[in-house]
Amino acid sequence: MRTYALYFVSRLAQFVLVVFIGINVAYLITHLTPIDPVEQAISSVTMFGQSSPEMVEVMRKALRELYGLEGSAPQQYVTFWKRLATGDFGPSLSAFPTPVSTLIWQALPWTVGLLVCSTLIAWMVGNFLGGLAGYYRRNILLKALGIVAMSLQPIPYYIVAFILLIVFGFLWPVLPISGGAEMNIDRQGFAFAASIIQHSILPALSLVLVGMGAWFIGMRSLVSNIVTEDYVTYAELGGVDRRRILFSYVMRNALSPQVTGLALSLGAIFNGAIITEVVFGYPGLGTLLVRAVNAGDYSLVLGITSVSIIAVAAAILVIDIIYPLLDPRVVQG
Amino acid sequence: MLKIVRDLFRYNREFALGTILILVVFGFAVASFFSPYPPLDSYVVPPDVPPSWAYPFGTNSRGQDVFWQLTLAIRNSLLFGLSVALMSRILSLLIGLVAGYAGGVVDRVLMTINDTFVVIPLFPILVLFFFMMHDQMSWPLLAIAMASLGWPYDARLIRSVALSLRTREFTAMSVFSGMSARQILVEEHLPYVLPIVFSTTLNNMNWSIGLEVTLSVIGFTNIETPTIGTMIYWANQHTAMVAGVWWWIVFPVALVIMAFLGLYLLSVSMNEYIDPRSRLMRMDSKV
Amino acid sequence: MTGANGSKKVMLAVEHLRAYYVMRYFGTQREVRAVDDISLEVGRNEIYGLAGESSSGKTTFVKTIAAAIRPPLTVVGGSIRYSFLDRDIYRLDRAALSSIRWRHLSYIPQGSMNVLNPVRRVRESFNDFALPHMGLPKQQFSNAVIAHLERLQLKPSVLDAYPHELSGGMRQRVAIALATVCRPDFIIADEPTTALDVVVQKSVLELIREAQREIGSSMIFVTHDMAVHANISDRLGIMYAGRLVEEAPTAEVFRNPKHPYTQHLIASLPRIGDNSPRTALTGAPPSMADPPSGCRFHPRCPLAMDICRELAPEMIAADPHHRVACHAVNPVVRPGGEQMFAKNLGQRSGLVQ
Amino acid sequence: MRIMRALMFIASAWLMGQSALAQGISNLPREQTIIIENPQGTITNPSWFNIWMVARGGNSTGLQQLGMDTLWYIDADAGIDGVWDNSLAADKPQYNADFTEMTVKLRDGITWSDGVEFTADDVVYTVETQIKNPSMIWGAAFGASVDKVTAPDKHTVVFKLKRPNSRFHATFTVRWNAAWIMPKHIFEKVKDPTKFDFNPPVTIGPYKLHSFDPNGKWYIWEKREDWQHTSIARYGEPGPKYAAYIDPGPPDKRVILQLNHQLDIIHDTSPEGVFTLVKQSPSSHGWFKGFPYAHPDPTLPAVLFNHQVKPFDSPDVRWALALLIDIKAVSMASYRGAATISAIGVPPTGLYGKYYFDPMEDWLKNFEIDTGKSKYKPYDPTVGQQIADMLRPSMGDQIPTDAKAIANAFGRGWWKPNPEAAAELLERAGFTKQGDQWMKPDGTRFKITLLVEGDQRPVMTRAGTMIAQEWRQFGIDAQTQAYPSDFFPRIESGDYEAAIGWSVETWGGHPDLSFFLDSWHSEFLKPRGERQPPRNRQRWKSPELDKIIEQIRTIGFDDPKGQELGKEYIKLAVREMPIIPLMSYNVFTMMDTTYWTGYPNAETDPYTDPVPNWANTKYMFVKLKPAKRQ
Repeated sequence: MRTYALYFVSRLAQFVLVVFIGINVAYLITHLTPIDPVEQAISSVTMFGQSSPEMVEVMRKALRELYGLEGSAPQQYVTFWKRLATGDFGPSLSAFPTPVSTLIWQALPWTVGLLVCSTLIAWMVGNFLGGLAGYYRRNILLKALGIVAMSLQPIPYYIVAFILLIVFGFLWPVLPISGGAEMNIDRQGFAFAASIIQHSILPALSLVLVGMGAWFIGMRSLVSNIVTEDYVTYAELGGVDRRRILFSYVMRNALSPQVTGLALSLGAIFNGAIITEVVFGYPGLGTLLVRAVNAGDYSLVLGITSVSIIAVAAAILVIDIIYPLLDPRVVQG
Repeated sequence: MLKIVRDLFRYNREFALGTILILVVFGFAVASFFSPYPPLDSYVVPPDVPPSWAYPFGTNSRGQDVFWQLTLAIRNSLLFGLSVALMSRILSLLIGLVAGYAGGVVDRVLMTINDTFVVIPLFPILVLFFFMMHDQMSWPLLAIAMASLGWPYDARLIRSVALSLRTREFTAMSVFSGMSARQILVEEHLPYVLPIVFSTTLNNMNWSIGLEVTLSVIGFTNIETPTIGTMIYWANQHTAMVAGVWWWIVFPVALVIMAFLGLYLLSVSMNEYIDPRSRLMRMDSKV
Repeated sequence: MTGANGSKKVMLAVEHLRAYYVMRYFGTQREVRAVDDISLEVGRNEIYGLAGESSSGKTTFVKTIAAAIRPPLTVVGGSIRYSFLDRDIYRLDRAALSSIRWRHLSYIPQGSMNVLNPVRRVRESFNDFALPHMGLPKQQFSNAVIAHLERLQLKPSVLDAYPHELSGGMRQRVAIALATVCRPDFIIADEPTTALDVVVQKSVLELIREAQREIGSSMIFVTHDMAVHANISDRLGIMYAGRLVEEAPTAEVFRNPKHPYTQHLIASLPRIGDNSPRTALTGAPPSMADPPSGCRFHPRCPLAMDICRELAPEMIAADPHHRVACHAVNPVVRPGGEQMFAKNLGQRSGLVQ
Repeated sequence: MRIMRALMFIASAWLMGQSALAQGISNLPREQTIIIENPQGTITNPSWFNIWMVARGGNSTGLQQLGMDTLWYIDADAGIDGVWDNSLAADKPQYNADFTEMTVKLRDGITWSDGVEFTADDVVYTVETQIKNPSMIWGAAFGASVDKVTAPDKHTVVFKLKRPNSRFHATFTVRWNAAWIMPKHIFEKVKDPTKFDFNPPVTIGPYKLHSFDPNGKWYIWEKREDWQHTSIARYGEPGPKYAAYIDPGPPDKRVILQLNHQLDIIHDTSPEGVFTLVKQSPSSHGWFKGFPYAHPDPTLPAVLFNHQVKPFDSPDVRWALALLIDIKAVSMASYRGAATISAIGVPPTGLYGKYYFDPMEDWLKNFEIDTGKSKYKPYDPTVGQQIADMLRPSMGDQIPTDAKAIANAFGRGWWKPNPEAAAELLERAGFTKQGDQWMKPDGTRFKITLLVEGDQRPVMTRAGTMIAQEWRQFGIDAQTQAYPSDFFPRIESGDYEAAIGWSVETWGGHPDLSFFLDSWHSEFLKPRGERQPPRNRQRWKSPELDKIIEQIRTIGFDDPKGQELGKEYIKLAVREMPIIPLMSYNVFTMMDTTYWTGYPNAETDPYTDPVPNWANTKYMFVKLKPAKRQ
């Protein structure tokens, strides 16, 4: 138990460190931007409508006050961390005075839903098929699958998403290519769920296709190594049921590195989700981020970046913490 | 050396296919030097002409020859990938070797930083970077930014090799013979990790080209430099797909997929050559 | 070929077994002749020891007779007959093989960390290995396992441990218990004591002996350690470079080794009160991918003759229970009619006092 | 087996998609619903309806088109009943003699969507509240000009102004938008009107909010049962029972949606997308039935120069750069020919052909530039005709042949490319040519960085790319640079040399130019390094111009002298070339007649600007009729 506590503490320290460094990088970069949200706001008014020069001056002063952009740089930094400690990122500048956290909460369920489902599907299906392919190396179907996985694996999310968009949105337009659910649908009940699933097929598929390839290949090579391990040979000599060997001996042992792999690649998977959202106009953090960047809303940009860093780091922390259940050796090592 | 390449080519299908793909892609890049048109000019040929003998890949809605535009784009993309890969290799080599050789506190500190970089989601950071730089966002700057984010995975790999080298006898010998740490790292350890560096270079190129395409397509790079990403960007701006100018999209996408596949296959076969264990696996499957 | 223990019932008869590693890579085909023309028999209730340096082909031989043959290992020729089988074991299909395992043929592995699934508790290993073969309801099976463990003086609590929580000796004992719980007819023990320290080794050996006597099974016991063989084996076969070079009852081998290689092995054993320097063999064991012509020992043999380079010697029974493959021991009739005898071998080689 | 089941699941999901069709609206009768693109895209702050706060929520989500109303509207095109429309006001504004007081009579019988009557108090409240809160959109404008606002009776409002202002009513006159009237009975209940989200909005327009997407992708409005108590009722009942303003995604997705008849009005897309629509969907049409389809908005995209950066302070240099532009190539590159070109400083849209272009034509033909070495007449009146001729082989019947139709669609003349004259002008400005390259008077290379907006405004970006290319071919080191998100603030900060943007916007239907011109007075000019208030983005300083502006200030809005002064401005701008006018801002608004008919069009019924983010599009709703369904 003491060893587990030690392990837990070291993981927690890593989590805190990652979050701290990450958010500081994000803070630094957002505060170096030349974009002035006040000018952005004024520009949005004067772009179409009337604009007397005197009025702009007055408005500029008023907005500066309203946005609370006064104060020295160190003061602002301290305020930021104080606020953050209470889960507050301050008001959004492009959607003033709505708090950034409100906007993020609106978008987060979509991203998390899409991400969790597609990551789990990709991970499970990829590992399962990869495990089979590593164990039954001569199966033609699995070999073919390996070639497909190998060709998909190096292609970036964007290209895969883009091809899916063209194929299923344009050449054979059978799937929705934007939005998270049908418009004006009753936001409860089966129809709503079905609509969400239907709208998430393409974004999820692009994530699954790319992700699955990597898991497939990783698992296949892991399994081909594990097959030569003594305990597998021994189990075979022991006439242990072949399915039992495959699942309880081979796959079960290959799983632990794949779980570690999952933790390590969560950041990359998150990138993929953002890109996919942008391509499919999915209402999540990714589209929110792009809009925030284009609106020069740096408090929103900073909020989204911080949340994504915290979310990814937290997911990794959770995986690390439950990892000893999968592989009892970890805590001792 | 030549024999190895020949044998690889003959008996390793991945290597053969990868080489062919990369040669094709590379051929395109080289062809860009013979382009009859200035790269930035538009309306030099009639717009929207489908592929024909005169314009093998057709012309786009900006009045550019897709073939020649593509040669330039792939050259820039490859160059971009290569510079990111080279710069990040230097970082990962430095950090990996030092961490592995020094061990102890240095190792722990470096690896903690390393692991932090592994888990930070890069895409928002790169978008932030664009947010900061905006119109000063140029090709070399993006390359530097990506290089400074693209090293940690491979630094860890190199460290693990360096760690094993440290315990080997020749390291102890070198220490006794009075070589400095720098000398040992450069003269003794570097040659061992170079093959790994080579194969990770290929993977890193894939990674950086892919990210560049993605950033460009969303408009978060300098759209003036022709790359595969900006080509797709401009095609999207002209709604090429719905306008039926499919050749403006299909050819760049196909070529960049060839590049991705080629680089990937080469790195896989390279790994196999380096790591006898996976070579053994192959024997396994062949018999 | 006549069995060495012709009077007893033969449990395992191996004839002219050849098992090679066949590899094709980068266009060249390579063969490693790990087991090259081996014949031997093991009788009921007998412990047959197999000795030899590492990479002499012992492990490959064991894998082959245990039918743990996976590419690139290939049986090129010969036969392996068990008394409980009507054909060569390596010709059985998976299901048939599975049905004889543990009931008839079981295996004690080399005692390394990795023989038990690291992520499963010991109890689950017993369930996986033995439960399907015992044909008992779960509760009865569990009782049987506990009874068996107690017989071998193991605490039933090991069942709830993970392998990494057990010491090396304990893991080995568990492996022995696991291999014997179904009371198999034939046990293959592959270096079961090698990884253990001497004190533990002794008790583990006793345990094996105990278990073997208790269930009355036959056993092939493989180790490079001659001292262990002296303790446990009834009969001993010596392997060198993929071939059997000598075979005799253990005492006979130690008392009267005939093959120069065996003589070297025996001579290099430490003896109390003997401080004379040990002579080492010159050269290294041969590569089995490219073995020496003729007798594979000839490059290192102090008695090497011309014929040794040309012709591989056959296993010939010099005594009724003692077979040797050496031109120096067994004269060869050449086409020219010349006979050669090795006289006063011991004195000439200076190996045996 | 599991794989098979998964495959079957995916297949069935596809079928589901096929039956439901992509991007549908559920629970609404499609034939009673019009679906319109909201060009603001996804609204970051969807539940914010307080349109009086700066840049908070969406405004072209239907809110300002269907939910808001104010005193007057000026149409960018012909208007249903003339260009001017008294909306909430019963009559035109009444000024006193020295323009220090404006009296407004309001309509009777108008109610808010919650049944409360609209009165003069609402107007007074609107002005007073915003003066108190200068961070509200019109707060500063009211604060600067209004001394006092009173309501002598329920239907009269009197504004006392701080100083003479003959254009004060413009604040309440919709051109795209204007100061919207606030519901006093709602806002007076909240503590801080700047923090009030106004959700759900109480509307005074003919529609009320039905529902909206918490993620900001769509808004659905429903026709008020008491629509007769709104100002538009004078023209009849609005056709659609429901109006959905949606974010359809990037240009190609918009085209796909309209091809599937799931988007009745596209706000804007690429020229290529429009060609596809026209080819594949007989029910889709634009403002012009044929080429160039697009609606010319009364905005004048131009090459803007920063006059505070050398050498762009020199009219010679600016004229030289203008003479290097082949407008035909620019028209092709940007709009694929579907541009309406303009040589002078007003957009060639609405009724401006009649007001300015036709009367100026002779003057332009005779206009001469003197390079010091020789004299040229740079105006080529046939350029519009040439563009039409150029397009005719590929577009055939789509291209009009009638000279007047061509002038309306493609514009009239422009400056003939004249590298010789350009060289002479540059030489006079002290430039020299070394080899292929032009050198500035200080001996360094003549470099121009032309700022463009990138994918925020692709067509303009394409124009800029072409112009830079033409300059390059002449030996000037010109490059475009995309700056997508912060474009106009950057230009107003003065941190640019040249840009493709605009500083001229007009009423479209009304000849008065003060809408943009007043802000060009040098009294508002900021020194270099300080932020220039809109719209003198080129920082042009001209005493002659100041005189014209001052004269305009003293005459009434409808005074015919205004048009004469406007022509004076145009002549001055031609001589000085402060910006190089290019074309009108053509918006490819495409309308699908599958469910609705009665959209405005250039040829037969130009009653309003169809570009759907214009608040003026509310007039379209009373003209829309359900299509006869086969």
